[in-house]
Amino acid sequence: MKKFLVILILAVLGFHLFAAFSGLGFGVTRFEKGVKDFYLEKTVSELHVANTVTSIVVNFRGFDTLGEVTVLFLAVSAMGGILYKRRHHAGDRSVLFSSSSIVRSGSKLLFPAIILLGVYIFIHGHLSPGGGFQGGAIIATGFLLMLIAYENFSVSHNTLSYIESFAGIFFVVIGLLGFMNGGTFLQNFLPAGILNNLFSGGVIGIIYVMVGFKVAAELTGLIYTILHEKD
Amino acid sequence: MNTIILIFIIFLGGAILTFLAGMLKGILKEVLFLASVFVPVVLFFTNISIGQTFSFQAAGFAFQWGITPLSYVFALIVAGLGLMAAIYAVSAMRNKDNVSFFYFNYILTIMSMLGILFSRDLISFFIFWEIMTWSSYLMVVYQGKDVQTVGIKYFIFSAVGAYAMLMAIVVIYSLTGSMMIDSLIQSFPGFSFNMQLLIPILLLIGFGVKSALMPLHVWAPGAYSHAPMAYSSVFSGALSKMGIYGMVIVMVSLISHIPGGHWFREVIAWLGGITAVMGTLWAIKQDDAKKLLAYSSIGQLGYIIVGVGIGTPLAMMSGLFLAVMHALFKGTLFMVVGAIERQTGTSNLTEVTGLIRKMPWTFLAALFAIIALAGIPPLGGFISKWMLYESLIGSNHYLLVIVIFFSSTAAFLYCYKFLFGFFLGQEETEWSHVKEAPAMMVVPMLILAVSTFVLGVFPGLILNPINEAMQTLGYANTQGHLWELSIIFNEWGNQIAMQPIVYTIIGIFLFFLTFLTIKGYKETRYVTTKDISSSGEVPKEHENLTFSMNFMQPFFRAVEPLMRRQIDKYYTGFANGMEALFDFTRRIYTGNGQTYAMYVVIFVVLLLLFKNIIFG
Amino acid sequence: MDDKLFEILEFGVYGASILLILIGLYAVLTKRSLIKIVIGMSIIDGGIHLLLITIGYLKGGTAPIFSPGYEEAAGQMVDPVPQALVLTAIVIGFGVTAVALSLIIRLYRHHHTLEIDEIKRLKW
Amino acid sequence: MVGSPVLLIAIPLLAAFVIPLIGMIWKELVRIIPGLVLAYMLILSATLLYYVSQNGIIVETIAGWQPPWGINLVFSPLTGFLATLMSALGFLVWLFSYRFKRNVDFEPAKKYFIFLMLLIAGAIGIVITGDIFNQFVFIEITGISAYALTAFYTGRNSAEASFKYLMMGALASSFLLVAIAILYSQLGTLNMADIASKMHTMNPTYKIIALIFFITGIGIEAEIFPLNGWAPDAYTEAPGPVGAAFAGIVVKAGVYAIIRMIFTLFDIPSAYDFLIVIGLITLIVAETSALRQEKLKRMLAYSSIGQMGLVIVAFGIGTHEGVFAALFLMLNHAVIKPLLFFSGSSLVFNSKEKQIAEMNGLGKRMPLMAAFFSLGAFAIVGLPPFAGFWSKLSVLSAAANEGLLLIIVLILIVSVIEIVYYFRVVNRIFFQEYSREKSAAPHRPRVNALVAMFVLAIAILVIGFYPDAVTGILHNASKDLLNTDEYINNVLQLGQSLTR
Repeated sequence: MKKFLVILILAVLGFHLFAAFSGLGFGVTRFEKGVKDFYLEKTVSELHVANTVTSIVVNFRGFDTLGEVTVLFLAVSAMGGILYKRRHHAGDRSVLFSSSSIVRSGSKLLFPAIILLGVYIFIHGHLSPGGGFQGGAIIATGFLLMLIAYENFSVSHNTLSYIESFAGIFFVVIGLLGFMNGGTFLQNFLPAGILNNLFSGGVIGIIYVMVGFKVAAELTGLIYTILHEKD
Repeated sequence: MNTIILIFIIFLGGAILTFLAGMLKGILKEVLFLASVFVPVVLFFTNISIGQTFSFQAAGFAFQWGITPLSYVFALIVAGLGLMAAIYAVSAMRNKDNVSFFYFNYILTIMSMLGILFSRDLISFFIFWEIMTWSSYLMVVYQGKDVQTVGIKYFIFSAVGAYAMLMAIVVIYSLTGSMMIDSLIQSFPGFSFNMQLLIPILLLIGFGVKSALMPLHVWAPGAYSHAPMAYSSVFSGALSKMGIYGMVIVMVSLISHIPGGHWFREVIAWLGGITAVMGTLWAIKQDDAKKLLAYSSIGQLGYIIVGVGIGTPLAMMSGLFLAVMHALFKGTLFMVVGAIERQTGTSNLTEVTGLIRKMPWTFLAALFAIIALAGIPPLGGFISKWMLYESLIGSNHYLLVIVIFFSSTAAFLYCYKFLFGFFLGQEETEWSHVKEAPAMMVVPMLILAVSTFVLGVFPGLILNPINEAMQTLGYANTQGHLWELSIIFNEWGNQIAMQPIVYTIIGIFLFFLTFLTIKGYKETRYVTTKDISSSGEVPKEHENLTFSMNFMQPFFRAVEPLMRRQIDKYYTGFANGMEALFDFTRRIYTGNGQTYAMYVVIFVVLLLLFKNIIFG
Repeated sequence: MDDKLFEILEFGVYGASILLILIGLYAVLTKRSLIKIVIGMSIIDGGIHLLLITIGYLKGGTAPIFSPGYEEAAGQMVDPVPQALVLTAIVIGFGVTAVALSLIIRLYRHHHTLEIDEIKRLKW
Repeated sequence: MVGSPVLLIAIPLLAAFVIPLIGMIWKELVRIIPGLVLAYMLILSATLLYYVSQNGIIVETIAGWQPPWGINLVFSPLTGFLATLMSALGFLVWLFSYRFKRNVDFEPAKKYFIFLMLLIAGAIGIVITGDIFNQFVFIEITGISAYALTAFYTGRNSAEASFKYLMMGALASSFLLVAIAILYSQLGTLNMADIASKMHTMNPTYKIIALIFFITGIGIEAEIFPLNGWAPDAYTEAPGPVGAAFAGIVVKAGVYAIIRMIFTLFDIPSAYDFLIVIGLITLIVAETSALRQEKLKRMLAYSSIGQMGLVIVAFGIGTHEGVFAALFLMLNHAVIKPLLFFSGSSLVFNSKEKQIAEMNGLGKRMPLMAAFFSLGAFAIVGLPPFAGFWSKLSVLSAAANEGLLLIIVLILIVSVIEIVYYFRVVNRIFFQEYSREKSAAPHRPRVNALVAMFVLAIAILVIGFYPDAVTGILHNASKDLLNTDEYINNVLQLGQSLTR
């Protein structure tokens, strides 16, 4: 009965949503002069950043990214806070995997490669698809792999929180430096460099590296917290 | 500094200082309390003249304070009774908990009542009205009895009244763009008929609650009897008159401008008449003196409302005069009950007997007040009632006269019960230790009691200010022929002829009093209350056999149909029904997160379905 | 790309993303397990992200990344803004999911059940 | 110039990242730094508000890109007023909760203060940002800190409340994203001023659908009736000061977001009527639900929802007086409700169940707390001469000026209900006997908590006796909200240029 009702309601909702969105059209230009044209123009001419998405994420809408990083930071802290228990023995796993030697050796082999890939991705965030979030997530998967493969593999919680904090501080401080040098928060105060070079885009690359570190540390910490959760 | 603002600053500062002084030991708080009532009252009588105003702006509204002849009459009540009851209270409240809290609220009440009378604009009127409401509410619950029923009931009714008034005020503001009472009166005839009807009705609901008009009176018995008696005298004597004050303005300045609005007056007058009858009947039935006085207050306020409602010059004058008199005698009576309760520990008429020799001065005060209440010459109550009858007959309200006359006669029964129950009858050994109340309690009572006498003999003392007030209300000036308004003065003679009559009556009265007293002393035979073996029944030990038990049994058998329906029950039923309903509505919040999510989705879907209707 | 195919694609992409949203909502509204509800929320997020990306699509457009020699190709690129928004939204959705899962762990500790019907001590 | 609006966001975020590091050096700093940051925010926003009232709106660009392209912050009389209010209240909440529970461990305490600071920063961000997607991000920051704060106590049902809140919050963000998607697809911009200036070109159907999704999304934060299921639970289970922050800060931000949408972004006149209707329903349902509550905080929660309903009604009137009244109500509610939460949570501090019945006779044991609570109760039901009266009066007169008599009647009836349940509690506190078994054990609040309550109580009295202290600011703010064209012009032409 309840399910019928739900399906009925959702059908109405779906109908309206579909009617609205199919009316919007697909793959057409709908507006005369949107902000995207400006972004596409300026990213090449002023910022000298090849990846427009990166330039939007880090520079044009960098404030969003600062908020986003904060959300992630908050989520990790909230997780720690919610799962906090007074007697907390470091090193006790709630889930113990018995992994075969293939997995162990394999992950040992793969781990440096994964880390390298992640670092590559966030360093080249402004040149190619990818960026800090993606790179950070990849690095965290490397740590996840190691945590699964080795029961006694542990990461220092303090180190993680150092990285997390310093990366965050660095982000805000770069923003404030821009505030002091150029007049606005997160202003690009470094020379833009040459398009498609590694050292281009001013602070964009630096910020994305910081984001990469931060995301990596936070996601690893998150996995670590959940793995050590015990009833 | 302007005296008007000075008065209020002294009141407010005095209230706070008294409250703070309550943390210290010693009599500092008493001294501060008396000072902060006394000083502004003296300032009021010496430095305030009618017509003096004080204006200022706040929150985008214009405020104006000043006294008019009408409010001066009521201010006399407030200031006089307030001062007397304050002196009484210091002694009556000694050794009680939280006295400073009592003092604080007392001062605030007096301040707010004067504030109401000073207000020439509706906003400050409402502000003071509300301060009066909550400070009196805190007094009602002060003793901590039946707080959740009596206290809440009082506050709900007050709030309903106040909010009705607030609605009228904002409507007036939207119509006239001004908050001044004067501008309301000026522009009222130009309003549309609906508004002309709506505004007075809303205002009358507000004033009717405070003056215990019939369907809105149910809070009164509990509230009057639960407040400390020192406060009840002000509560019943002065605070309820604020409702009358507002009603006078509404009846005279607004309702008379409604085309064909005379039936409106009839309705109010009839409501007042019914209030008078029912209040009186219920008063007779009470065994607790506090309740008795509370119901009696309702009844007396009914008379006043009849007078104000009829609105002929004589009726209006009688109403205002009765308002003053009621403040005096009801103030005295509440003080008397307070004194008896303090000395004996109970206020039940069936328990306390024969206090006449223990508390003679209290008895004297009670006697005067009761005589005034019952409307026996030569005290003030007689004159006012006479004028009321005359005005009713003069304006062809014969049916109403019968009603009033019935209630007025019935009032004798409870007057008798009150006086007899407490003071006369057998002296029980239980009460042999009782002593007279302290002088600080007796003196205010006696002053008030004597003033009922003085005003009865020289009614001109108060009729002159009333006359002035009525002139500003638009009644014709009596040009000094005040005495000719009523036949009591002009047919039976003028002022000069009146006084010998009064003196004669006093003389006869005194003669019989002495005669009866002396005779009574001689032939007294002392028996106990249980000595009724002559009737053939031997009473058991626990049976209360005071004569006050089932005092008026036959009478009640006669009027029972009238009293069977109690409006209180309907209100309680309504309130319980609403509570049950509201208890049901909160079950919308089921506690299941999924249900809440469902609400969200349903909300969206409904909006999407009806988007053209809602946002179209 | 021929127009017929493109039309099918249009309905397909919009339909798929809206279907995802509906499936997610269905899970949130009817499934009793807390974990499934969180999964449902993730599915809704996925659908909406897909929807956002779809809006930015331009017929025949390329990724908004400038390669050497194609600096003037801005006209044929898809709208980069929704992509940036989705990037942010994904991270936020991830954060919310993480918090939700930790809350579920806490709830399981207290109630020893994951049934949402049995976890309603706070009501009315 | 002492600073710029962006510091209102940047400094707390910086502090949030710094605190975990500093906590390793000296633990006490973890509690102190958020207070310093909030005090700084208060000073900054107050000075900026003064500057704005003298010189006109500040539009702060970020990353050097002008408004339609970059994200911008708008510090106008309205947003500045709200930001100042929020930071002041945030500071008081911090002051009250500084060592609120002494037995809480370091680790949760550290997080508590970080979350509190970010909650306030997020709410201020919602208010001062000029970009809808940025607003969405700030709503999420506020949301996640709110979930974490709700689940702060491990011993109670707080996880349940938090989970419900989170469920609703997740739905809210989904709906918001749909609305943003529709708006962006039609107008190609995310800047509020730009959207507002282009709104007339948009197809009305899409306009309405976008508005519906916006109202639903933000309505969850603003506690509109069918969407507010989370609110009573969250208020009940969160620590007392957090309840105060929810009532005083988070809801205000939600209401602001709705109002900005309807007043500035969308040109749909019938949305005002919708606001009135939905606000009235919220008001009535919430206040009637509050009548029979057994738990103190839950009662306060419903009362707070009801007050928000009243605010929405007042906004829905749509005239200058209506907006003024609504802002006045928001101000008063932000001053009074925290006082009620503070003193109420101190009164039932030692009780486990936090029942109203446990408050019997506490007036004699904790006279000051009881006095604060009753001051708050008197003020919130609108008794003169306290703060709530003026706002109630202005709401009613705004409604009367538009001839909405039925609304006046409904508001007043609901006010009577409000009086009943508040006075029942006050009666219990003062006029019923204390019993050792049933009543809560008395608790001595710390000096900092007392100071916080004193400040609020004095604010109530000051506004009550001298309303002109605030009406000027409120009039400026309501003018600012109603003048859409000026907002658009100011933002798109950068408004008052910053002199630094």
